[in-house]
Amino acid sequence: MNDFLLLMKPELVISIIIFLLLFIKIGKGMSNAGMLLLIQVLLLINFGLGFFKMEEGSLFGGLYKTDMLIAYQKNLLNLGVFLISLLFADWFKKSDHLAEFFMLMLSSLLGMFFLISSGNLLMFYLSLELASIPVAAMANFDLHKKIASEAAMKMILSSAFSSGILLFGISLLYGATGTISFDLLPSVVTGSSLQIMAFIFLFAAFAFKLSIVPFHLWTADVYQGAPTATSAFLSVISKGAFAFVFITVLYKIFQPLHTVWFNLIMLLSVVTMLVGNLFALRQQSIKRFLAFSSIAQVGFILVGISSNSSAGTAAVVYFVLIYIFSNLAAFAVAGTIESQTGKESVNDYKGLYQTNPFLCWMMALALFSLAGVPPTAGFFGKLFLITAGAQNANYLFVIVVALNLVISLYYYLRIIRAMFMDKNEQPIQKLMVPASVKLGLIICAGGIVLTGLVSWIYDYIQLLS
Amino acid sequence: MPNATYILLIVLLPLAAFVLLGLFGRKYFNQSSGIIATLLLLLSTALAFYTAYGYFFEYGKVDGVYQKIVVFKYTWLSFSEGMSIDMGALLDPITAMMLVVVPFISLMVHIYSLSYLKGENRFATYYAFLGLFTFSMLGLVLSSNIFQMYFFWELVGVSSFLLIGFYYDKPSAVAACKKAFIVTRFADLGFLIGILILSGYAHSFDFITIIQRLAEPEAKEAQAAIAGSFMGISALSWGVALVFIGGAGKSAMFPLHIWLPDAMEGPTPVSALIHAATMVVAGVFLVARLYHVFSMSHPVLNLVGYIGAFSALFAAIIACTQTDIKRVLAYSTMSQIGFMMFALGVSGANTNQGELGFTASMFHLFTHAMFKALLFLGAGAVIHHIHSNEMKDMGGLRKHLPITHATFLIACLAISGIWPFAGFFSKEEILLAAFEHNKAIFYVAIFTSALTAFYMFRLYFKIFWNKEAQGHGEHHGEGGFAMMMPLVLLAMAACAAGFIPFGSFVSSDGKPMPTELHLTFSIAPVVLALLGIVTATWMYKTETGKSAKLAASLNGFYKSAYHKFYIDEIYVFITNKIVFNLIGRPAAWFDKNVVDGMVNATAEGTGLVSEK
Amino acid sequence: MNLLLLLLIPLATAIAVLLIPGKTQVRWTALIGAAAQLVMSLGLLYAFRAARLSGNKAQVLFEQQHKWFPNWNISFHLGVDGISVSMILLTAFVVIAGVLISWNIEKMTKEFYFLLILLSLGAYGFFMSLDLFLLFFFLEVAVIPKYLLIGIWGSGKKEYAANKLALLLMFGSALVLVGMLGTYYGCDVKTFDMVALSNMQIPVDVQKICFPLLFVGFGVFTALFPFHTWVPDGHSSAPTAGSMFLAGISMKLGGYGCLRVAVTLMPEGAREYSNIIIVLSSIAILYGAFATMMQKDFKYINAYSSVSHCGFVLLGIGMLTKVSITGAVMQMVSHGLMTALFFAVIGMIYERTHTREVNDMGGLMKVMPFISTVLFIVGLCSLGLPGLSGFVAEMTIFVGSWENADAFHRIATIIACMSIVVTAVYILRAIGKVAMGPIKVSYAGLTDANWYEKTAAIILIVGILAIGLAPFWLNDLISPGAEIIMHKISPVITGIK
Amino acid sequence: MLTPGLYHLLFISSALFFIGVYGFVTRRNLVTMLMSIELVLNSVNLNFIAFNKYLWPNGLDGLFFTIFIIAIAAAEAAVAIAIIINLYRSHNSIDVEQAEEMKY
Repeated sequence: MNDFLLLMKPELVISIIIFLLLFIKIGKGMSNAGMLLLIQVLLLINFGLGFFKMEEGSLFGGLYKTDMLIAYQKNLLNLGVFLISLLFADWFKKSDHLAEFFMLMLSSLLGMFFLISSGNLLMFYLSLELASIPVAAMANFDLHKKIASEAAMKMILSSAFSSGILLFGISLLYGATGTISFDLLPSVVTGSSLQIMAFIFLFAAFAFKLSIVPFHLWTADVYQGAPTATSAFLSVISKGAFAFVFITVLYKIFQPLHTVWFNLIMLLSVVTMLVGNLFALRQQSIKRFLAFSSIAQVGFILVGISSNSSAGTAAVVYFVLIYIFSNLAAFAVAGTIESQTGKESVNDYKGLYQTNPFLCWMMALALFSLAGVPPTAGFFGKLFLITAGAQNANYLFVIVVALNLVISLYYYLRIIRAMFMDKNEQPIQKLMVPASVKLGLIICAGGIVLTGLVSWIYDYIQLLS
Repeated sequence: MPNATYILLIVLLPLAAFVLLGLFGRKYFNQSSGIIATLLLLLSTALAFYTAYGYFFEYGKVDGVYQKIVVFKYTWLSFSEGMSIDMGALLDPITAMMLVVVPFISLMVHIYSLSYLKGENRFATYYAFLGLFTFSMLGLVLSSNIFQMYFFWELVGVSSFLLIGFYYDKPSAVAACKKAFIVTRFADLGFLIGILILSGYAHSFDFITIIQRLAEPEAKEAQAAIAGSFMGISALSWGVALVFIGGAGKSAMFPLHIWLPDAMEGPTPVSALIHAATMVVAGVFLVARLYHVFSMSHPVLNLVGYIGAFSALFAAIIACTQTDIKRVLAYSTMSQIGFMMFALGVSGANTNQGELGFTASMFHLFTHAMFKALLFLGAGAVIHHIHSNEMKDMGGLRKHLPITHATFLIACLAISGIWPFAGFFSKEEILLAAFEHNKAIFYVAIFTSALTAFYMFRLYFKIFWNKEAQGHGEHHGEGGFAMMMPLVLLAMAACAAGFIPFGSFVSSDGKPMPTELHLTFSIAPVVLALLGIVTATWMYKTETGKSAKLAASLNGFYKSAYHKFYIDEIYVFITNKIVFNLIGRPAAWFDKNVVDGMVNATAEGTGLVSEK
Repeated sequence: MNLLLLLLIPLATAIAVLLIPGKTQVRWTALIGAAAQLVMSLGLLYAFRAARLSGNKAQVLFEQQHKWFPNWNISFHLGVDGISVSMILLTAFVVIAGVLISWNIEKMTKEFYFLLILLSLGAYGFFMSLDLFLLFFFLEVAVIPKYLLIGIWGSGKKEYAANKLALLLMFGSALVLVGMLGTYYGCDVKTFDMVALSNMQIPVDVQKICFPLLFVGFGVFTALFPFHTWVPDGHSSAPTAGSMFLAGISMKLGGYGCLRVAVTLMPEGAREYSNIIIVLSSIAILYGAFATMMQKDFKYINAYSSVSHCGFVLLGIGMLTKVSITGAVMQMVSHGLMTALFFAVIGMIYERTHTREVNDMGGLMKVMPFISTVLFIVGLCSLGLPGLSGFVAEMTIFVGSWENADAFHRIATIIACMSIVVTAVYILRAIGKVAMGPIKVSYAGLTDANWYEKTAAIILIVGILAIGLAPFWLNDLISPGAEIIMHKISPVITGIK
Repeated sequence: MLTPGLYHLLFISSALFFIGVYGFVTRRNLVTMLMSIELVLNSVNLNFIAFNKYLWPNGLDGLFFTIFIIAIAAAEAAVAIAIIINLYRSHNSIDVEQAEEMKY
């Protein structure tokens, strides 16, 4: 029983929070601001609790597994959710269904926790659905917005469709091996053609979830249409979780098929990067822009994954940590501006620096981190991904990846240019940035600067993986 | 032994004047700056004379041979074992001789300018520049290291640039100073590559070492230098030829002479100092310094001779047609330096004994400095008086400027080579050396010599006789003591310098060189010179139409000589049409459109792909 | 001497600049920081010389190594040799001059100084790093401030120029990255530590692939033909201090990287490709000079001349002799000081005349004697006048290059020598048009330099003269460093012969 | 009478899967698309059952999996229908072609 409490602590805490919110909502309710503050405090506590007693073990006959790295990954996701609660305060406060939104988001988070911890394909599937379905509802949260419902529709359909494909893959795998346990699978995966086919179906499903080209088409629409908080959650938390579990699946279950997926991932990483970068070049909507940028970032994550080593795992986890800070900050700025002015086009950002220097610096920091420019942490994150990936790769691959860094810099600079350099007769007026958003942005900024320079964070991750 | 501190002071005092006046002159002592600079230079000159005296009469001679003494040497920049730029002082006869010439002329010019540039706005700046020039020139002649010489060579060039462009708001002055700098810079390129070649074989930059290693036919370095060849010409020849190009540029030898006439845009005392007496002979000095190495390559020595002779004749012809008095003097300078050059070129058949040509060349350098400075300063007095350079504004000035007139006449006689003036002695020696070694050059030289007498007296008569120029009454007099004293001193030098037994001091091998007069040989040149003078008297003493008739009868030739044989136009064509239009513009275009275009195309291509 | 101080001072200054309100206070803070940095650099020079004189023959001095990403064998490894010391000095000189010259920036003063100091931080770090990763980190740190400096405070086609600069430089560093990773994985012992790498033999086939990557990568920074096109646009669009930093410091990062990383670590590669380097740099030298002749914009003149001058740096490196490498480093220092001063002067003139077209100016000597004199000095330095730093550097390169006795190297040397004439042509043309000649009526009321402009100019002139008049100290500083590099290369070269 | 073997079932399930995929890709009506997804899920169900029964009769993995899939499919459909209804409210259509507010 003790084991149970201890090992499943993250999931239990989240569940408790969900129920707490539910009771409050059912009860007499609270003011939006009070509710938000409560949620923020709860999530902070949740985040803090995550660091207690990170242990290794398994439950339910191997259905649920955890270890130090997994606990750490959950902490990262906790951190991300906590930051979201801070960063989008502006939008939350205006929302009618604050508690519901968080209930959905935390449910999805819960799903992700189970996803990361799953030791069995059934568990994997269940948690995957738990992680995905609430997001669709979150996407439709701005009920009156046309594009929101479109986004939600695309989200749910593509999610369901990819689940179908995933399940088909799983069923084939089951048929070929007779087991759905992660522990048993590696010993029976031999590389028969049926297994490879199963793998390809599984891979396609992951590609959907991670928006790897050519399964990325839903991403931009969903990001643009959904409320910014949802897009942020989708692009950071859910990407991170899926990346983690992707590593587990590839490294553990499909290790025998290494040669198959290695080349595939190399190819797709380059294609994903290129497509993400090239499409990002010409986006006018800042959210679409961030969508394509996150597609490109996934390309980089794939580079790290391709290394097939603990260094790769560490680099990906590290990158996700940095990505949480950077991308959330970028979304937060976009979200704050959107929620106060409704503007979300790159052109609207022209001359922003004259009126909102703080937001601009934060955005710049975030974008530089995304672009991988030192001294921001993004530099280290990208560099370690590439270094890890270069281990087995040839020069051409590394050169293409490195050149993609240059292209990506170009479009990040576009935003910087609009904010800092372009002249605008009527820039967005001076915005009131709520304290919690400010706090969140400063935490992000601190994270962006320090995560890279302070090397023990990476050392610790490397130690875990 | 010579005192190193003194020698250092000789060089550093003018530098001190430059720094002091350059930094603080305009603010703190504008009008007194001339006095300060002059006093500093006076001290420097005294030390220089003392050093020269000491060298010639006390410690310079060992066993009857003048030694090359390295007084001091500081490593300035060390490249590798043996290869280093040293800042040092090398004393030998030619250096000691230059130690007399340079500070003396400079001092005269300093004194002269006190009056000549009085009231000038940038008086202090002027003296600062003079200080810089004197410093560089002294550094040049004292150089113990070929790179040190290059160092000061360039400094001399730039101070000349600054002084020519002293009247910086005059477009012609700006153009002239740029031209002077760029043309000499072009020649310096040859010098630099020459240095690299020679030092590359000698494995040293030190003059003494280079001469030891390259002028000794048995030395392995010299053999390597002779053996190494490029386009069929030995490396040694390439090296000295390139060095000679450097010298030719500075000394305004054909075809690198085009800057010299234009350089007359500078203040006249500057022309006297730089473009007559000191800087322009740096090329001759350079060849003399490396004389033994030049001797190893006869083709180059012949080249030196022919170029010198041609320049002498060429300049003399042009000088006959010019109407700007300073330009006449400029071409005469070029012509005289041509004499010095070919004197060096015709000698050098062997290195074992003293060469008459070498001594003669140095002797002519010495005497020429005196009377050419005198001529320029005299011309300066004239210009100061009537505010024009043009002959047509002059005439009959002998009554107004008696001292100037007398000294000018002395100088004219000296340059024409009339006994007993200085030019006679040195020119005789040059002609004799040419006669002994190369008859062709001798005939050119003797003709040029006559021509010299002709154009100098043309100048003289046009200024001081001929018609009465209009409205002299209101002009001030001769410009006072400060202007007259240098004239008189220089005139005395021009009279007396010829009697110095020059050969016993300066010779190519350090041993005394007998230089007695060959009276029978002297007859022809003197008679020819007199013929020139008489012709000039006949044509120009009074205002007659004879000169115009003569010019008309030689129409085409006269015209082209008047236009300096269109050399300038050729240069303009080369720079504008070829360098600018065929190289510069395409390079700029290529960069803007092709190289940069590729970069932009890459960017645009990426953009296009993203637009699908 | 703790090298960390050299990083902490700019860092502290940058933070202070961000926190302090008020423009005047910001300026003074930046100035004090830059001055402290200059004092530190001079102290470093002194300490370095003292250590060398006391017989310390270690390759690098004042070494310190801290754990930093030990899993990748990265460490925070700092240390200096003579070459680095001279580059650090250069940086300190240019930074303080840059801070002074920007005294009258009114638009976003705080941000401006912050970026300037960040840029200098990158440069200091770059020159001190003994770890490839750290070096790369600092290399990239210096890129974005440049972008912003040009984009925000620049003039003309500033956005285009800023983009071009950032992208080309990033392209360069991408190549460096690939070369770096190739080296990392190509060696038996996986490490980024440059001392360790230079003590081991990097496999020849790795060198042959990685050397061009690294060299071209760094070469982009130092205007390697044909990747130099960011130079003219970038420099001419940047604000004065930006151009000073760009040409004075930033271009030197590339040269230093080529030398310290590419050549030192990969002698085989250097030998293999030295002829190509020589050809490219000779082209850059002469072609840059000819292209300069045709420019009419004052900043373009200096920018193209930078291409030409930086060609000398690469030529010196490509010639692979001790003297030429010494000369290359000298040229970096000299050109850094000189071009910074040149841009400063151009900035001063532009402030007053509001034009950069040389044809529109004239006779400024009359109203701005100080500025014009500085223009003369810097112009003469640029064309290699003795007594100023350019002469020393160029001559050292020529002499060093001439040590290679074969026709190819000699012809390349002669081609490089020819540039001194072309340089004279364009410099005199510019000076003649700007400072000399009759003055325009509209310029008659202009004023001469202010105290801060004067101070900035004098600081840089002192540097130029210190090298030009007494080059031996710089030579003593650089030459042993070059010797160590040659020590690695020589066996390779002689082994082939 | 022919007893259905594994291959028959697999054939049917594969057919269902591809019909579902085809439908999802070609149909423009959102409800139809949802139905297509259900087809895919059911093909998977069939697969699991078949594999469990014919190949791995010792465990109940496939069976359990099937049950869960059915349950979750229902949940998914509920959310999807809710969203589609919402879409219908704002667009007055359930045709995907009409849902194109967002453009590249």
